[in-house]
This record gives sequence, structure tokens and C-alpha cells, in this order.
Amino acid sequence: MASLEDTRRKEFAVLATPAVLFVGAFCIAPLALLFLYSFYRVDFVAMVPDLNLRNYATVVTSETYRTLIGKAMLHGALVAGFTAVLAYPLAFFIAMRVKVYKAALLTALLIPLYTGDLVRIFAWRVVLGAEGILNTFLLWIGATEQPIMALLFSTGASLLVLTYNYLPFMVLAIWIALELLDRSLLEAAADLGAGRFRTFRHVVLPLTLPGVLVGALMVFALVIGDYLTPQLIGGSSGVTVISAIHDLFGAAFDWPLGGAIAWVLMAVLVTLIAALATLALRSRLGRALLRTR
Amino acid sequence: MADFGTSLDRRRFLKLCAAASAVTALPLATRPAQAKASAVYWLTWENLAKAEYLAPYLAAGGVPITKGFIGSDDEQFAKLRAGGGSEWDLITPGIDKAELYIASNLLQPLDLSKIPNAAHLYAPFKTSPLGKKDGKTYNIPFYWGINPIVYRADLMDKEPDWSTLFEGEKYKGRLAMRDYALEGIVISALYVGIPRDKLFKMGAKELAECKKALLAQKKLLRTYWNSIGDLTNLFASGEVVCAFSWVPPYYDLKARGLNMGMAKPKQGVIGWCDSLAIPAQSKPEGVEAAHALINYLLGPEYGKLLAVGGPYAQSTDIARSSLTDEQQERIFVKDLGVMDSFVWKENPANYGDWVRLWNEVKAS
Amino acid sequence: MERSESELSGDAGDEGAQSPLLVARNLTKDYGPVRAVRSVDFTLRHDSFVTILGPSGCGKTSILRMIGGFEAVSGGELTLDGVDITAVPANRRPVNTVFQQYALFPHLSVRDNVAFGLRMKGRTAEMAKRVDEALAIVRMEAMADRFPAQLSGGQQQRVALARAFVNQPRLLLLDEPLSALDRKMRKHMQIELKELRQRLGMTFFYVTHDQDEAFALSDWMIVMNHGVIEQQGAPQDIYRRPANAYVADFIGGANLVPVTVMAKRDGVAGADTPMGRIECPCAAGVAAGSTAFLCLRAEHLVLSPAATARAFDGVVTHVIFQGDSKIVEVEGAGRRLTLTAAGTDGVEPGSAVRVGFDDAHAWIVAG
Amino acid sequence: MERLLRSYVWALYGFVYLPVAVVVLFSLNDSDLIAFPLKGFTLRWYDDVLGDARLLGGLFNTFAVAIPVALVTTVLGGASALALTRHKSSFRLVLGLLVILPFFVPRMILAVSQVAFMHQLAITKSLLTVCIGQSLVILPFTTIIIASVLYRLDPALEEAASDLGASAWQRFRHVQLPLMKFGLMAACFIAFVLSSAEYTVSFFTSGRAQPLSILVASDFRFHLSPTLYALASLIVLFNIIVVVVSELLRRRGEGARK
Repeated sequence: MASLEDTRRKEFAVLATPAVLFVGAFCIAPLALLFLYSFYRVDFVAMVPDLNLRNYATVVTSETYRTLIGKAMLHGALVAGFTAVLAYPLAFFIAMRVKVYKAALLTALLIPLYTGDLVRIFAWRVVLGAEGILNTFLLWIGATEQPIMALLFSTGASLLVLTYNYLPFMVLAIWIALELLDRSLLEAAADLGAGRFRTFRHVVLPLTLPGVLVGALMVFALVIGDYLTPQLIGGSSGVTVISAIHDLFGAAFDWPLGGAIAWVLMAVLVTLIAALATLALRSRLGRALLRTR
Repeated sequence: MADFGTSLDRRRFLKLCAAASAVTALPLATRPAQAKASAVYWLTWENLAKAEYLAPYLAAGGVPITKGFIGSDDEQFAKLRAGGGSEWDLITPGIDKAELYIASNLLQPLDLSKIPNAAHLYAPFKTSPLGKKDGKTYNIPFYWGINPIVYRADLMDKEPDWSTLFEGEKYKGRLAMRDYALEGIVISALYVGIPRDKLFKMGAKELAECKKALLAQKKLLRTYWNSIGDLTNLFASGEVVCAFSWVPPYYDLKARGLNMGMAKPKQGVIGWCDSLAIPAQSKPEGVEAAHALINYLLGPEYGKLLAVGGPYAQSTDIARSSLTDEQQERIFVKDLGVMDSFVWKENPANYGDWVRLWNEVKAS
Repeated sequence: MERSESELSGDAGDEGAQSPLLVARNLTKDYGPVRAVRSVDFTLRHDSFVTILGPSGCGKTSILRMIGGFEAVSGGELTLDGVDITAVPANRRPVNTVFQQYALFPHLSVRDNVAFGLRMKGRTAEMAKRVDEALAIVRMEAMADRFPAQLSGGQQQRVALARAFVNQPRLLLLDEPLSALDRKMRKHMQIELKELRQRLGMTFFYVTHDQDEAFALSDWMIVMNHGVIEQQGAPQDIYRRPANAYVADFIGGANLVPVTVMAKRDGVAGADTPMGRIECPCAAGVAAGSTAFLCLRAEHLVLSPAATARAFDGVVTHVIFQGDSKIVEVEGAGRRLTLTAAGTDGVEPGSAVRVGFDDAHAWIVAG
Repeated sequence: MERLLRSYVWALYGFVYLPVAVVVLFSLNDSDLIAFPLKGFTLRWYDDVLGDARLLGGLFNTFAVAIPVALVTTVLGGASALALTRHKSSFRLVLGLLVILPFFVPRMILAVSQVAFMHQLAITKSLLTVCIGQSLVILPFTTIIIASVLYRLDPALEEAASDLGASAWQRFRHVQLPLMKFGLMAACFIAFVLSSAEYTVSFFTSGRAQPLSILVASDFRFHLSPTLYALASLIVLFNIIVVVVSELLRRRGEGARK
């Protein structure tokens, strides 16, 4: 006799199996193959399956790859922070102050994505360049004597455009968290004498931090994966760990080493995210939020 | 009158006979071939497959071409190496990479008897070992050129050479190099004075020398450019005044009224050549069509169109005579002797080390 | 579990009043390591109003959800009309539920909400008529085309009721359905519910934490605490003869005075109290020599006793005005005791009073 | 405070649309260089786009990929989201991690591994492989969006449906589906946007037929043509029209209901 639990289990299986199979077949399996390759050795254009850890040793001992992985993490974290700060007020506005045009405002945020990465990147060059819109404006108002060269082809420029690129994702994540917020809590806070700011500081912000965190993780991962923006906007130091891997896959045909760097990168990424998630869940706020569900 | 009539009749008759034999001969001639392909799939660079370049081929009844576009030479190799090449009948790799493709068994040998225009290859290409293995030809040179220095003549006081790109303090922050290990390192080698015959055979010591130069150079650069469109934009927007370049920005920007200059430094200029090759898994009817297309691409119509439009030189001299001196000059075929002075790109055996070095420089 | 629905739903008339409607045996529910319901047994009769009463977290909602089929049973079994329904999914149980927050489908009109169950079972022929009838019974005919968001709490409540009973379930489950209503509405709905049940002739299984509501509605009460049933029976019996101190306190908030049981025979205990020795009926579980509680209801304590047998001195600590009567809290017999009194002018905090009661109202429960 | 917030929002939208404005500006500029100074007004780039069979073919391929990708990821994401939010299975965590995993794998790495893996399985690259590759990186987005909608739905509604005799399918069809409809639509829309702009995975997994993003990238390598800016402007304009029209329809629909 099938128990109720069996029925539930069957339902869960029916819902979950397609996605699991799909991800298993086209993500896990390919990455496993890459993992296998990472222990191979390259002999000209042949990958020789003489399994050893040399590639991992290269990654760990190479200052370049260590630096690049570190830089990826740093830039990911910085952009996640910037987008969070920029996105929050907008998400708050859309969630709390807009009634009729919510969908329109959110969609409007996504429309620029349609232009395509490259088109937008080159548009930014026109904005930030030495003879670009921003510099022309700054010269015109007399804020500067010389065009500010660092507006383009610098780490800062790259971070700016990355922030721009991933802002919509952060807005969406925070907006969802704000929409999930029980509105009566705001009334309760007001009732308890909290002003707007204090309601925000002590009620809204803590309760939507999980949304910020989700957004931050998304942006973090996206920034690490983006190599076009740093390459085309970041100037001579615009190299990223991904473009280094790219070079190893393509130019140097060293898939084993590329695979090893990729796996180290993913391991660092997963460890960081797991640590962050654990920390968040263990925190007083995290525990309190978990308990309410 | 009658004679005239008879002779007319005879001529008519002969004509008819010729036509009839032609009609009967046509199927005979094509019988050995497979069913004609409905399309030939060509993976290429966008600027080589412009509709107007291919129009004569199609007008002459060539198999319709479906084009795919390459991101970069390295991406092309990675993509084919990862997933074979069964989608394509014809690919366009750099000939310096040919041995990688051949060693990876990605290509099938070409049947030169189906490419009569190959007989007109320029001598250096005919004798070059690149793209050949065990007496078979896998990659046939397609078109070639040099990568010079292009600069804004209005913003520079004298013609630059490689040293400008390494020590031109005056232009600090307005110089650019291509983001490409092979060329970047060869140029540094030319600059530090590595002998020509050792350029692609550098050991650790020479590479270390290059790295030092490249590290110093990096401080002077505005950026490493990524694509020629990218660099053209950098010149046009005044970001960069002088860069290791390809030829097109010089002509493009000159045509738009900018005072551009092109320098071919005496230390040596990198010459390159892209090839045509047929992937190993291409189907027989595709192979057939690909050979026909190759022959067209090495032929006179295409050669002229490319020389005028590109401007690039194809690998055969078949169209050369139809070009004006000026057009010949533009594609460096006026004085064929210069071809010997170019540093032709090769694939270094230790290229992995080169790429790692290049990344070290960029990441420093 | 392949039983046809007709077999499950049966017909109320066939089985006679003597066979029980629902039997729960050793019913247990675990949430991970937490045991919410501990091996509980109970039986529901046909045509009755049963309330299950207890503080929040006592396991009463879990029982309802197991009967409804929303939670899997961790142990024990449930039989409905003699058929084991332990593993029957919710949608195939002849049981319907009125949810605490009503759970009306926001995207469907009132009519479609009520018609939902019939439509799911494909009973479209009779649907329109039965839906109209059900809406008429809860007097919501006029609102049939509105959406739930356009209704007041009481109206939503009625729709939720109609949506459940229109399917003629064998058993109607109600999960604190009145808790979201205001007091006046609640009183009103209590009467309606009771009438509705009589009219429909179904068994209602009603979960509440409000003892007044339980008293007002039920024919049979099940009092729960910490996952076990403390007592079940008719409301009057539970009120008069609580099984233990917990029930005595939870139901009607009895005054509990600690006493020492000296002797016990035939359900009558003799105990020493601060007011002298008493002989009175006692609950099962009271043993001679043990400490137990004398259970005195507020309404049985009187101020300035003349006719009562026993009395003790006390000091008034609080007086709460209740309209026609007052609740007076007195410190006496070593305890704070609550009593209700009418027309006691001059009683105010601090005044010394004498409190009395009649032995006939005394009842002893175990500690 | 409110005014400050409002001005901030306007400023941020300005920031978001700044590059778009540049794109539109240069799509109307009568020079084929994307650089100042502006030369004058022209519509010829638009004329070029509309007459460019190659770009239109690419656009067709983009749709041929984006539509199935949007549908597949919405269905798969919807199913996973239901499993994640409606079941207490111990596999839930595993499922959640699996579904978001592709998101945390840098695309280039994923794309190259996929191509190598597909090659092992002798799968020929085609628009289908592009669909598979893209669906994988888009699945996490749709799942999160739909899950966040489901998370807000009162589970009692589904219990009520079961209670009223709805089978699992009926419960889905008559309660869950109508209630998650907007979530599904939002997910589908975002999947479509992400798919049509995707480059990295598309590049590696595509065979003969290449979506627009690859053609645009390829063109950009040789020439930053205002034609492509005109194309981008047209796409943006088209989307703005879609948004405005659907917003108007929605409001009219709501008005009619009241």
C-alpha cells in the first residue's frame, strides 16, 4: 500500500527529475570530464591520460594564477557591494512606492540587456573615453583642465561597467525580498513608534538581507565569469582568470592546465559561497529568519 | 548567294553539333561526382565572405554558401578541437596553426587537382612546409598580409618603430598592443634584438628577456586591443595614437579624413597568412563543393575584389596583373621581394610557455 | 490503496448510528525528532459536533491535518466508516476542510470556489443547483460573482464553509475557522455553525484553543496537551469532573487548592484541606496518601457565606467589573482564588472577606 | 526624503539608459565611426539593417533559440520551483544546489566542457546544442523567479484543492498554474532576454546556424558599425513597444474587470 509519503515522494520525483537529469547530463558530466582532463598531460595537441597532480601544483605555485583568482574574488565582491548599495533604493521604490507600473519599471530595467554585451561595452567607451561624453562635460563645466584618462581603461572603469551590467540582477533579487516582506510588520514598527528611517533600519533591512545576499551571490558569480568587460574596458590590466583559462583552452591548447585552473577557481568560489551561506545561516538574524519559516 | 547560304548552313550545323555534344558531354563530365551539395558550409572571417566578393562564384552556378563566423583563431581551434568539425566543409585557420589542426586529425588532405588555381601560389607559399604533412597538403594558403604599426600622423612628430612602443614615454598612455601572445612576444623579441631565425625557437632565457621588455611596455600602454574593429575605434576616438596594428585601420580611417600613418619597422614586420582547409568529417559532396570554392577563392575575380575591398592579397598571383600599381602597393605585391623580409608567423613548439608568459605580463 | 470513492463515502444511513464514523488508533505524528502527537486514540460518532481543544502546539492541528490527509501519519491508523484511510490521499478522502485563513482561491469567484470540489469530481450536472443551494444556506447568493478579495472576513468564512460542505463530506474539518473574526461576528457564527451542522446532519470536527467556543458548540470534547489527550467526553462532564489538574485549570480556570488525600474508596476521597477535612468525589488517578488538588469553580465560591458548609478568611486583591457581575480575586487558604459574585457593593481591594463553598460542588483531581 | 528617493530612482534609470542613449545617438549619426564629433542625422543605418539578409537570418536564429529556451527553462524551472517550495523532501537541498550550480560555473568553462562532452557523445553542434547550452545557464534564473512567486503562495490553497478532491494534476491545473501564471510569464520573459543576448555559450555550442549575438560579435571584430547600433536600437524600441502595449492592455483588462 502506497503511503501518503510515497505519493509525495513520487510527486517530488516527477517534478525534480527532469531538471536533475538535464543539469546532470549537460553540466555535471561535462565538468566531470573537464575534471578528468585536469589530471592529464599535454603532448603537443594530444592529451595524454597519465594522471598526476602537476597541473594543480602549477596553479598553486604560480603567482599569476593565484593573483588572478584573488583578483576575480575581489572584483566580484566589490561589484556585489556596489550593486547592492545602488540597487537597494530602487528595489525599495519599486516594491513599496509603485503600484501600477511595477512590471513596467522592472522590465524597463531589463531592456538595455537586449542591446547585447558588446554593443553596450562600446557605448560605454563613448561615454568614458578621453574625448567621450563625460570628459567633454567635465571640461565644459570646468571641473577639470585635462581629460581624465582613468575614466576608461582602468580597473575603476571596468568595475563601473561591471556594476552597470549586473545592477538589474541585484535589483530583482532585492525587489523579490521586499515584496515577500509582510507589510503588517511595517505597520507594527510604525505602531511601536519607529520612524521611517528606524523602521527601515531595524525591520525592513534585516528582513530583506537574505535577498541582498542572494543578489550578491548572483552578481559575484556573474562578475567572475565576465571576461569581455575587463578586457575591453579595463585597459592593460584587464586580464581575468577566465581570459587566462580561455587562452589556455584556445591559444596554448593546454586543456589540462586550463581545466585545473577552472576547477581551482570553482572550488574557491564554492568554498567562499558555502562559508558565506553558513555564516549567514548561523548568525543570529539567519537563525531567527530560518525559524520563522 | 547560295554559297553564302551553304556556308551559313554549315556554320549553323557545326554550331548545333557543338551544342549537342556539349549537352551530352555535360552529364558525362559530372557523372563521377556525388549528388551536388545543396550548400557548402564555410567557417570564416566576416570580412572575407562579403556578399559582393562571392557574387561572381554564385552567378557562375557555384554551390550556395552558408557562412559561419570565427570569433578568433584560437577560439576556432578550441571549438574544432573540442567538437570536431563535422558542421563545416571549409574552415579558415591561420597557417601558422596548421600543424595543430593536422596533428589533431581535424583535417583531410586536399585534392590539388581540383584546385587548378593553386598552381599560381606565390613562391614562398609554394615552398613553405606549413600545412603539409607526409607529402599531402592539408592547408592551402588563402590570403596574407603584414601587421605593421599604424599611427595618427597628425599627433606624432616622426614615424614610429617598435622602440616607440617600448620606450615612447612621450606617448605614455596612448599606445596599444594587440592582446595576443604570439605577436606581442615576437615584437618584443624583435625589439630586444633576438635573431630572426631564433624568434620562434626562444628558450627560457630569451623569453625572460622579452618578459622584461613587455613588463616595461605595459606601463606605457592605454590598453591591449582585442579586435581590429576595437583598435579602429581607439584611433578614431583619440584614445590611441600609435599601435601595433593590422592594415585595415590605416585605410579605413584615412578614407574618413584622419591623417594616418603606417610604419613597417626595419627590425622586421610580422607577416601572416590564413589558409583554407577541409575538416576531416566533411561529407563527400561537401568536400567536392569546398574544393570548387577554394579554387574560386584563389582565382582572379575574388583576388581582385579582395585586393580592392580588403585590401588584402590572396595567396596566388593570378589577379596581380589586373591591379593598378597603387592597388598592388596597398597589398604589398608590387615589389615581391618584400615578402622575404617579413617575419612569417610560426607556431612555437613551447607555445604554452609563451601564453603563460603573456598572462603573467598582463596580470602583473 | 485502490479503493473506489463510492466505497469510501458510502451512505450515512446504511451503517447505523452505533458504528463509529471515525476511529483513530495509536495515532502518532513526528516532525523530525519532535513528536507532536503521541499515540492518541479517539472515536467520532455520526451526526455530532466534536471539538478538539488545547493550547497552541498541543498537536490538535496535526490531528486535523492527518485526518484531512495533508500530513502523513507517522504511526497508528485512521478508519473512516470502517475503511482504513491512513494512506488515502487528501483528494480521495470523503472529508472536507474549512481552513483557518479560509484558503479561498483568489483567482476564482465565490461561485467557482464553491463549485471547485464538484467540478474536480466531474459532477457538473448537479453542480449549479448544489452550489446555489450551498450559497443560499450561507446566505451568500448575492455575492456569487465576487472575488474573495472583495469579501469581508465573515463572508469569506461563509464561502469557505459552503465550499467544504457542498461536497457532502462524511466529516467536515474546521481548523480554528472563527479565529480571524471579531468577537461579535464570532458569537454570531458560532450559532450559525451549530444550526448548520444540525441542518446538514454531518459530523463536524472542530479545532479550537478557545474553551468558550468549545463549550458553545460541541457535543463531544477532546482536550489535548503536549500531544496527548488529557480527557474526552461531553462538555458538562469535563467541566464538572475534570480528569486532572491540567484539565481543571485549562477548562474554566478552576481554583486548585492543594490537599492531602487521606483515603479513597469508590470514587470518593477523604482529604485534609486548609478548611478542614472534606469527603467528595474524585477523579481517577487520585491515590490515598498523595497530594492532590481540591477543584473549586469560581461560580461555586461565595462571599459572606451564610448557607454554605465551609468558609475561610481572605483578603480581596483585585476586583474586575464585568457588567452584571464581578470577578473577585481573593487571597486565602494559602492561595489566590478567583470567584464570581453579583451585587457585592463595598468589596474592594484590601477588604477582608469570608469565602465559602458547598461540599457538594467539591471535586478532587490528581496533581 | 521621498523626493530624494524619487530623484535617485530617476538618476539610476538615467544611468541604466545612458549607454542605450549613446547607441541610439550613434545609430542616427551620419558617420560610420562610433566617435565624436557627430556628423549629422541619417537613417541609412536603419535602412542597412532592414536590408541585411544576414543579420535578419541571425535574428531568425536568435528567435529559433530564444523561444524554445524560454519555454523549456520556464517549464523545467517551474517544475523545480514546485519541487523546491512544495515538498519537504530530503533531496530538496540537493535539487536546489543542482539547479543553481550552472550559474556558478563561469560560462566559458561550462561551454568548453559541454562541447567536449557533446563531442564524446557524437552530438553534432546545431541550434539544438545552443538551446541546451543556453537553457542550462538560464535555468537557475527561471527557477529562482518562479520559486519566489510560489514561496509567497499560501500552501493551504493547494491543500484546499486536494481537500476538495483535486488530483495532483487538477490541483496543478486549476490552482497552482493560475496562481503562478505571472511568475511563469516573468520567468519566460527574462529567459528570452537572457537567451537572445547570450554570447559565450552560444559561440562554443553553435554549429552552422549562428544566432545574432555571434554575428554581431563577428562584425564588431572588423568594424564597429553603426548598423549594429541601429539593430540594437530597433530591438530596444521593439521591446519598449511590447512593454507599453502589454501594460496598456493589462490596465484596460483590469479596468474592464472592475
